[in-house]
Amino acid sequence: MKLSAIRPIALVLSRELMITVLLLLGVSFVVFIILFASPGDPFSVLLEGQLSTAEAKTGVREAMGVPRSWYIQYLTWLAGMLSGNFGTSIRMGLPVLPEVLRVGFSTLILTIGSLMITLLIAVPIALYSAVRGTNKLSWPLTMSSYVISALPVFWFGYIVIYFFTHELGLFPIAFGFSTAGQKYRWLYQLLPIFVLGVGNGTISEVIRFLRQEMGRVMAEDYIRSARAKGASIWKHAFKEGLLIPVTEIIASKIPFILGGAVIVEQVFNWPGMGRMAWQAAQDRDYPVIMGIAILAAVFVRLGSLFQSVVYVAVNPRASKE
Amino acid sequence: MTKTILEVIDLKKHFTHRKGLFSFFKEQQQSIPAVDGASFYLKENETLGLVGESGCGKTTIGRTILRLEKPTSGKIIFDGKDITSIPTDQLRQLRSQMQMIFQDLDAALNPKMHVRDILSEAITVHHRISDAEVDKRISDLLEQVKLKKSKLSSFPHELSGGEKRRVSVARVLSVGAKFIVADEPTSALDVSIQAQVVNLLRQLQNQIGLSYLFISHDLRVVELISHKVAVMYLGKIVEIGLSDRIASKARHPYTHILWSSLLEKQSKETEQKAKSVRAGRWGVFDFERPTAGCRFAPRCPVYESRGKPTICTDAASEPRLKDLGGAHQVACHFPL
Amino acid sequence: MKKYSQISGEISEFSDLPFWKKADVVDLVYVGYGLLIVALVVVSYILGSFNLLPRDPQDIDLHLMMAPPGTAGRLLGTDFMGRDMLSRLIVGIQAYFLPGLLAILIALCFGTGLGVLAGYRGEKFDTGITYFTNLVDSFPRLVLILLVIAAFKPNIYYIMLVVGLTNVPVISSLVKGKIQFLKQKNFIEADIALGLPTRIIIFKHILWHHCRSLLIIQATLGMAEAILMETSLSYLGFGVQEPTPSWGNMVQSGANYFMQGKFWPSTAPALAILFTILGLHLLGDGLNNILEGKRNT
Amino acid sequence: MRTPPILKIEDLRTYFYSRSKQAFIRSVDGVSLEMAKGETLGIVGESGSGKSITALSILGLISAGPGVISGKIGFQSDRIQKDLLQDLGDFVKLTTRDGKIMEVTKDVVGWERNAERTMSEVRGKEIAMTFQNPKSSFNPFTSVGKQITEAIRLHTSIKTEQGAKERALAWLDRVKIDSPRLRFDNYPYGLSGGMCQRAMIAMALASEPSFLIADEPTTGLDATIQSKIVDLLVELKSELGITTMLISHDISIISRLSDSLAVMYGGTVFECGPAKQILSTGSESKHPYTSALLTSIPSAENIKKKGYLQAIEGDVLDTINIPEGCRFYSRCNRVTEKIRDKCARQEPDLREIEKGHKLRCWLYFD
Repeated sequence: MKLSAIRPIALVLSRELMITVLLLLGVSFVVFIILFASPGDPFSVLLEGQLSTAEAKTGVREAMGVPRSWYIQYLTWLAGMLSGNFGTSIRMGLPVLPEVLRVGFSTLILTIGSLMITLLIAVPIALYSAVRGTNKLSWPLTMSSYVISALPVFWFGYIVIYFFTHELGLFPIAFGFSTAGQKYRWLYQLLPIFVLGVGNGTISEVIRFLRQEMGRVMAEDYIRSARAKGASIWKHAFKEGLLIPVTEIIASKIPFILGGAVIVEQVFNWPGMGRMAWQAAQDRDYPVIMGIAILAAVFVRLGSLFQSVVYVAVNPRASKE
Repeated sequence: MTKTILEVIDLKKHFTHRKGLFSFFKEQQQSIPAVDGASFYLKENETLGLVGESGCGKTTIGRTILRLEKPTSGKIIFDGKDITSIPTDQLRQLRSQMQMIFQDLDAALNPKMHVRDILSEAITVHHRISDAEVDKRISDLLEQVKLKKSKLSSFPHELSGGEKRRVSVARVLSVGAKFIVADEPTSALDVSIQAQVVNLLRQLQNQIGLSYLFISHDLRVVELISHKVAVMYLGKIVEIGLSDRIASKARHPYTHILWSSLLEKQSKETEQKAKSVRAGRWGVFDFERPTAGCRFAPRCPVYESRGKPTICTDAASEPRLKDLGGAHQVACHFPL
Repeated sequence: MKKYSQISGEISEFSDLPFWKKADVVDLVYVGYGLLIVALVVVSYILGSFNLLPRDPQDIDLHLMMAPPGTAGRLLGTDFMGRDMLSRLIVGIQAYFLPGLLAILIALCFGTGLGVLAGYRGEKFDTGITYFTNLVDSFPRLVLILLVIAAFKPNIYYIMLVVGLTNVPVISSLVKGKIQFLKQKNFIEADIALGLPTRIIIFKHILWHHCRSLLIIQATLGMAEAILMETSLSYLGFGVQEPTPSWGNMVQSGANYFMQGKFWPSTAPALAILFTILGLHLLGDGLNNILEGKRNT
Repeated sequence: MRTPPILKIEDLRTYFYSRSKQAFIRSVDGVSLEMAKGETLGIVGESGSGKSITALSILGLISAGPGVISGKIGFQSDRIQKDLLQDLGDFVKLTTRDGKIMEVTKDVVGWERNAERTMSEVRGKEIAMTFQNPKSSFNPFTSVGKQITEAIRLHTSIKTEQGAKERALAWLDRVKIDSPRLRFDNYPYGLSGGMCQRAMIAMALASEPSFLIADEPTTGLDATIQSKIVDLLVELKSELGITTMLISHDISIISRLSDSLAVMYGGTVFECGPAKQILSTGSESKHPYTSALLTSIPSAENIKKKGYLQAIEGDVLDTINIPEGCRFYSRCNRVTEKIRDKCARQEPDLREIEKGHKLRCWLYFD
């Protein structure tokens, strides 16, 4: 990468960052509108039993800044959010941001890990069938990838837990971090990553997309002229045939994997963002669910930012536009 | 006296290229002058050839005349009516008289429809007629374009190049077109099929009295088929005249170079003689930003040999089409 | 070892063999299996809605708890409360069938509408529509739904409304891509030059001829998406509550008995989910290969 | 004495398979050609005549369908001497029925591996090739210069990056690209069609091959650029004297460049011999197809008289159901009564009617 290529990348990066900021603004607006338009009063759930008198209720609502017109509320909420104050969780009474970040980090590990596993499975299969074409071995491979991606992930999780606790007797029956000092703690970390990596339902799609891209690139003219030149095809085909499709898949599959994470965290009661979101949905705990939705959107946008950076770095034409 | 079917006055078409998501904020619109003031006329039952290198805007002129692209300025008068900015529903009525043959063989043929449906849809688009009449009309069309009846029930991808071109010509005739813009109709075809299509177009012209705007970069075919030829360079018409006058006694340096580069005219011995005219920085053909004044100046051997006269390159004295008599116009300060 | 053989005698001029002759065997198997599953689901839905069930899914039979399949005339055995597994599975389809159709309908209508707008009208709407599609894509689907659940405590139809909306970007970008491909081959310009009215161009030429197979494929994949979403939600306890059966909560309640070595109550609904979604995926991909993809002359 | 042939193709057959019609597409159906050292052979033919497929078969770049199924390609240069289709027979089994190949069983993977082994020291080093659409024949992700240095370091004695860059710049200058240093770092999309074609010629010649195949070097370029490229090829031919196989559908380009000429139609060679003799308007002994091709190009007197072109009726032969008898019979206008049934039923073979001038038409036999 010569120095002269840095400037166009910075240009495109700034454009992508601006788009990302705009999109996150849109996300916050959508989140706010959904909660603002909700029929029930957000606090009726919490305040049912405890504060019967009307003034007390208005007092609490005042603190939450509910009565003013909606767009002022939105702006104050947005301003608060930008300054790091995501409001306080109704159930836990703790400020939302530190909680969500702590939990968000462990979900990030889960997501990245499972993404790696999906790619570890999908890329070899796609490479094999792109090179060998359809023969007797590639049929069972594709069929098993279909079956795996149709697997309901929560059932698969239970089976895996059962297998590890009963057959191998590795873990105690009760799960969660509380089992400190356990001998196989690191293995315990890997389990949900493995389950989500295999069971997030995208493997067959990833394989089909990668094989399709590789097949297309193999038929390109410049690959034929590389062969005519006696140069190695893989060196020429790597960028467009493998690097760009893989980054594209990563960026487009992150939302699906985050969705799957909610379920896997529930199965393994892994203290992640998904589990907290589930809890918040149960208790209609608004600030928490809003914080999580925004953080999830940030993850997704980071993924697509990463993809466009790689695309521009590799493809000189894009940086000139 | 034959009536002029089409007249184009100072037609301009600039494409605005918008930069990404924020262009309408920053108004950073870079406009590329694809067609920069072209004016010519076309008589009935006549063919006007339009030649020039790729990227000189000849296809854009054809599409703008048919209002497939919105003209930036200038006037288009078709059959006496000014159609530059008439609303689309009135335009749709006129469409039946002016039609286009596209360069891509598959352009007009929907791959999911049989040839019979393609033709019947074209026939019934402007006026409802009974099925019996449609069949009769289809068989007439097949006669005109000399296509076997058995081809009616096949799909476009089963046809050969020549047959595809014949179906697109039949489709154009079925609407009752009088004026046809033919955009490189022969360039995607083989030599022997090309000859058949050229003959077909000329027979139709004699039988039905069609008039063509024949766009091509194949000079030999244009010379054969057209009565008058217009030569374009970077969006401007630099010379118009009768086709044999243009070929033999070209008055614009660019036209002369175009025709002299026709290979078979140059047998090996006469190669040296032609070398002199093509001196100058001719080797490189690059779309440098068009300088003011005559756009051909940076590559014009006459401009070099006359010691780069300033008249050629200052904006005020940009060469306009001057009539040299005998319906021959040229836009150059020093015609050959 | 590959064998190529030519049939003797005259080779037919027309190559339009019916598409099932042209497609390779694998795709035919995919589509066959997919259609079988779809037929099974539709029939069971009809049976369920008219209550023509082998047994009443609600009646509890305590001394027949978690019986393996085939005992006492219960084809698929019983769950942990002794209720007949087969009828519960059939009734479980009620939970996602209609909502799924709603999700598909919304996704197809809005997706096609936006796609045609962005593709055909081009510049004016392009930036707006790409912004909207990116915005909707930014939310992980399940998180967005949890948000909606927290706000509205909605029933399954509202949730499927959201699932449908989240499928809109995929369909609109596919339709837009198809239109841009047609524009690049200037099919559309040829129709405009001919004088065809816009509505015929859009509905007949673009949507009917070129986008038909694409929309069918997206419908099947959309249904699979809806099933996965409904079962996950009912697993998380948001969808249909006990005792009305849904495949999701059946798996969840059955899972508690793994420790006692009883797998069947949880595995039966899980297999039902697996085969249904597998069938829909195979149907989608098989149709795609036959109608859209590998077009070898 | 003619120098020993650098390339000798005998009865080359390359088939593809149309699944929808359950039949073979016989793109190259028994082609035999010979090229002497330093000679330029021009191959003329319309689309579907199999000229590009022949070139691709020589370098073994055919990937689809059964591909190359029979024939021998003897290649001899000062460095190596080998048959490029060595032991093809072990991998391919043909069953013919009344003279036509009806079934092919091919061990595709085995043949692929064998072909890679035999071709590894031929592709690029001995035989170089330029392609038709120059802009898409370059890797869009790396600069043009780097792709040329890659070829140099692969096939010449220069292994250092700096040495290869010097050599590449010399070649870019040699093919008259303006400001080679600037163009060296350009990406393919930044160059015009003409310049890409020059760069590709430079890349092909930079690996010092002994045999160059130019597949339609001027198609898709403008008339003025075409004449520049042809001038360049003429200069390189006189200076380097490299044996070249020039493929084009434009007869005027072939006439300016080639010493000998082969006319192909429907996958077979209809006529081959010295270009001057075949293309000169005078000589009468020409294959009906060749003379029809020459007259279907608008010539000077055509244009003067505004007369109709003498076009060949019918369509280009589709190589799936090939008629028995001569392939051009249905479109031929010089069939005499004496040979009509022979033309219709029996395919003529390629016979030498004059010194070095071969022909495939009953008109000129006995």
